[in-house]
Amino acid sequence: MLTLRLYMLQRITALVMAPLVLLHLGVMIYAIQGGLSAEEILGRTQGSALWFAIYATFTLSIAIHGAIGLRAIAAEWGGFRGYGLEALMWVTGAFLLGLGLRAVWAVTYGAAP
Amino acid sequence: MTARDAINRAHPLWVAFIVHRLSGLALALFLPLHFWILSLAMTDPARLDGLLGFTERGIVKTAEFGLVFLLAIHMFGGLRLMAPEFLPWRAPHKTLAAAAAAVSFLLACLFLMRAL
Amino acid sequence: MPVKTHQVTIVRSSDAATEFEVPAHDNQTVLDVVSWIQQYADPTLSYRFACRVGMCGSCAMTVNGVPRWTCRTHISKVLQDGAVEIGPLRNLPVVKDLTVDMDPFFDKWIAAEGVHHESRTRHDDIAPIDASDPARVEASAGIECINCAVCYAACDTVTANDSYLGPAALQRGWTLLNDAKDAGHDAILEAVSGTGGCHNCHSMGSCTALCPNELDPMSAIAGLKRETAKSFFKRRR
Amino acid sequence: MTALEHHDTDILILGSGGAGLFAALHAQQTAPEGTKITIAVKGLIGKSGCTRMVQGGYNVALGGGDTVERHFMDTIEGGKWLPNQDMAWRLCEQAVVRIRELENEVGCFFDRNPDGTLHQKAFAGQTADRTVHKGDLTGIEIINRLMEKVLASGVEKLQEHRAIGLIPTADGASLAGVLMIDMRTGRFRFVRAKAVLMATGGGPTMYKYHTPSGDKTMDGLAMALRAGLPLRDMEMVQFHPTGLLAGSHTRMTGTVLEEGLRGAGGQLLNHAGQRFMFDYDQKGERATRDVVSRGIYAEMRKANDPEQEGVFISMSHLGPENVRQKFKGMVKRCADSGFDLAAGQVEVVPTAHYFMGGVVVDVDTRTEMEGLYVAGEDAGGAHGSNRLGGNGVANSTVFGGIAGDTMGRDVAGMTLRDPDMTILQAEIARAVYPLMQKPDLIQPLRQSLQEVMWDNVGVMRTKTGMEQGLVRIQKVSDALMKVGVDDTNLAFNLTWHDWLNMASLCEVSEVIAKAGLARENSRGAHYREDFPDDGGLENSDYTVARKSGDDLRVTREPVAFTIVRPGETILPDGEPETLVAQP
Ligand SMILES: Cc1cc2nc3c(=O)[nH]c(=O)nc-3n(C[C@H](O)[C@H](O)[C@H](O)COP(=O)(O)OP(=O)(O)OC[C@H]3O[C@@H](n4cnc5c(N)ncnc54)[C@H](O)[C@@H]3O)c2cc1C
Ligand code: HEM
Ligand code: SF4
Ligand code: F3S
Ligand code: FES
Repeated sequence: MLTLRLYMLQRITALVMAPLVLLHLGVMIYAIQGGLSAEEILGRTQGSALWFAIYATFTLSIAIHGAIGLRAIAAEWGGFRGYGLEALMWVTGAFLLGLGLRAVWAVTYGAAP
Repeated sequence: MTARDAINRAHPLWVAFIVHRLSGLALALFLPLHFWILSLAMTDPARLDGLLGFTERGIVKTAEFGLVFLLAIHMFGGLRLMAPEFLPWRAPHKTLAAAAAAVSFLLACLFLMRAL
Repeated sequence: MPVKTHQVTIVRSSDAATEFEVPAHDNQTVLDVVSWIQQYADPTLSYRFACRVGMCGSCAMTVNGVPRWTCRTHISKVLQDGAVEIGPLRNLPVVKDLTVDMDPFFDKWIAAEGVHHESRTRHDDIAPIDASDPARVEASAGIECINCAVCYAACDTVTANDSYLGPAALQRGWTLLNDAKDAGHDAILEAVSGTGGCHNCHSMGSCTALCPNELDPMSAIAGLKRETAKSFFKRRR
Repeated sequence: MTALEHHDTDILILGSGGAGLFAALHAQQTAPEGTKITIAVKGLIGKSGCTRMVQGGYNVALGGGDTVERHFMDTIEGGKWLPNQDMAWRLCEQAVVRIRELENEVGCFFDRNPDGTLHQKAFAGQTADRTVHKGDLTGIEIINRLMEKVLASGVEKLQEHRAIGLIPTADGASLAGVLMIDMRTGRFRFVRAKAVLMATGGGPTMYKYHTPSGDKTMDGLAMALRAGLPLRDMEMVQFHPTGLLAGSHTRMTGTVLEEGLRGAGGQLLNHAGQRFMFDYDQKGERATRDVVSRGIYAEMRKANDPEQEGVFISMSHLGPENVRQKFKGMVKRCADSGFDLAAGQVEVVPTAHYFMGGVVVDVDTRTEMEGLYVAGEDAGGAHGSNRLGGNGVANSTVFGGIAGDTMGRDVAGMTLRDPDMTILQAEIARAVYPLMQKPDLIQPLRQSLQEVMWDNVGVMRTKTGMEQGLVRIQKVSDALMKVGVDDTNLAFNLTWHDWLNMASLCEVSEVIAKAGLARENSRGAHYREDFPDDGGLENSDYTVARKSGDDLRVTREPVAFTIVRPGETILPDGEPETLVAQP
């Protein structure tokens, strides 16, 4: 049930995410050596406007991309149509965005010291 | 559609589609969890540490290997999908699909090796 | 009397017999097997064919789960342990037994603007066209489609999404979009960008893998996605 | 079971081949606003019939030295001076418009020369490179594009509706409507219309080997015969020399191996593995269809080998790779059926291909019955005794368009008429007759009829043979009347339709044999071993068959040389005999 607009949004967000995923994976592969710790993660991200910007963009993209993706699956495999389908997309989008931004905030500015 | 019908009809690109869809679905389901864990940094740093400590354990490592693999395969799968959509040539789809799978697998292995 | 037989299961819409033993022959297509059953074993069996040589596209059925032209499929190609199961084409309403109503398929063909948009009349000369021009090559790639709906039956997106126009109709749109004589550029892009449009295609590739004519609707659809994407930015300036 | 549904329309078109679809488009262009147009067809719109199966192409004189006059002369000479010259002229002249219409308005794309102009080639029997084509799948391109136009135009569709009877008005002067069976439900439907085009496409499928599509069984001509209309040239059945021979149990048998194979140098080999065509004609395998068909038939008769009936076509000396490349579609088709055309040999046999005979019409497709128009392969006259390759689809599209125009104009002054109820009831009774008999197999009867026609009224004919044929046809008809069809479920009941097909084929077979007996000379497709001469071109006459009650009568009418007389030409002085480069 994709129209041109949703399709474009999904592709654009995918393209935005591609380098971010690589970055993210790179950091993970680098960081994972010797195990992960909260301290280590936070040490990298805390208070960094750059990390905030990167991860906020990432999160926004995920929310849009994921919601549109789930919409397609819900329509094709779940038989959703009409308002139910629209509602589902918006709710999942909002949920992903909310949870995601909260996490980004947590590791940048919001962490408990 | 019976399982036999699906098997008779299956072919590499169709499998690539299923893998892409399932990996996307799995990512969408996993991410909220991932986000929640990271938010613990704000609310309960000790628990975050505890959970991250799990990475030392086999299952968690395998699970993470799986997730990286999912992300990688979904991304390369997605890129290989978009290539013929945005580039003006008749793409060697099967080769692209195979390459995407291979690169993802490599990446995930790298991740695993580093994690060990 | 030939001694060898095939075990044939027919997926019926009526509650008539479904299992048949059909005498085997050297030169025998799936259509011949179906015809034999109707002519000699069960006179009520319904199926459709016309040309018998892969030109009309009216004999497609599901053979062991796979959509195929039955008139051009040698029975030996589909037998599994001497048995075969034949049913109606997927994704279209069954009329009776092995015949389906192809109207939805053609309605979508027209809905995709799969019809020539005139730019000249019978009083004009025929346009000189360079057959090796890249756009013409692209148009010619899908032109031999016989609208058999095999690709339509193969596509799981069609199964899952009743408004999806499907590979054959979209391929026709792409062909026309590349046809220098066709004046329907905008109408086609509009038609393939709606709810059932090309953006629903997940590049599963079953259409291309199973098209008996070796056409490539998947790439045609990718072409439509590309052109609509371009128009998306243009329209937004 | 015999419930009858009624339906009204203004213009009713039977058949969706080149003739039917073009008629639908043209009728829309000429008919007054609001005219209701309906297409009824035995199969699916655009997917049934033979126009779709056209391989070689479409004859049209488009300059480069070629002229309408030259096309006309080839058509007359090819038809051995039997064509209705006004129709043949119309055909050649209008083909020029029709091809532009096909390209410019309908959206067909035909193969091009490197300079972008239409590519044209020459079929055997033509004196110019004239045949426009789309690879060797010309019919698919023409019908697909026409079908799209018609589907998009919003005409009313009655698909899988089989016409079974032309029902006149009580005074018998005009046509009231057409009785049909809605095949999907098995119900009868009577459709009244002001104007009806019959374009059901003939189709000589009463022969053991035949090329036309499975839905064509001469229904139109059988209906016309029962309606008392005159049919001309009914003895003229064209055989294509190379039909695939693969056994009686497969529908592939009889399907065409394309003409181009012989043109490219394909060799025909007899049972002894020897080439034989040069024994019959100096052009060898490249001779015209009728000559090659007779050559093959003669060889088959000589060998009289039940194990190996046909002869072989062999291409491998041209290099299998080369053949595979040049005849990709044909090689693949053979391979799908288990034959290796490129490297091996494929058994072939002459196969009934086209029916030159048909309803007598005027140049505007009108018949002697008001309200009934006939075009395409159902109409007689344009080809005489032989149809040139490429003139078939030109004929159906040209006259289909003319029929549409004519009906569109005529319909303004016409009203709906009421049927003769006794005839309507009689036609229904005819169709339900088998449902009251004890069910039995029909296919063996079809095979008997096909044997009879092949043996006695086929490629080469004699008086005794055809008389024997008539007796045998009668036997099959009688047997058919004793075979019933199970009536428990009439929805999409193919076996019932097989019976009705047989009824049409038997009726028309008798006419073919009688017309064949009436022509005591040999012209084009009609070859009498007992009268091998052409009987003098100046004295050309054509046969007209007509039925009244059970009485079938064949008369002979002189051909009117309205444009050119035998021995003359309308080409300017000094024109070369042929413009085709000789190999
Ligand atoms: C294999 C093959 C190759 C050919 N190649 C060439 C070629 O290269 N060049 C050329 O010029 N010609 C060729 N011909 C001949 C050409 O196809 C025909 O002359 C021409 O297409 C006939 O057109 P039509 O419209 O009269 O009939 P068709 O196209 O045959 O259409 C007849 C229509 O009538 C319908 N019909 C039949 N009975 C009934 C009924 N009872 N009620 C309702 N509808 C009915 C059928 O379903 C069909 O839709 C070829 C023919 C064949 C078989
Ligand atoms: C760089 C990263 C990514 C790329 C390049 C990418 C690309 C794509 C593309 C092209 C599609 C469309 C597939 C189709 O139409 O069939 C898609 C679908 C989808 N994506 Fe992503 N994606 C990425 C990351 C993600 C992430 C992080 C998620 C998690 C939320 C996600 C979830 C989904 C889902 C659920 C679908 C729908 C699957 C379907 O319709 O079959 N993707 N992705
Ligand atoms: S694209 Fe191929 S499979 Fe699909 S309708 Fe056309 S010929 Fe049939
Ligand atoms: S199978 Fe269906 S999903 Fe697209 S590539 Fe073909 S149309
Ligand atoms: S019968 Fe025409 S494609 Fe098979």
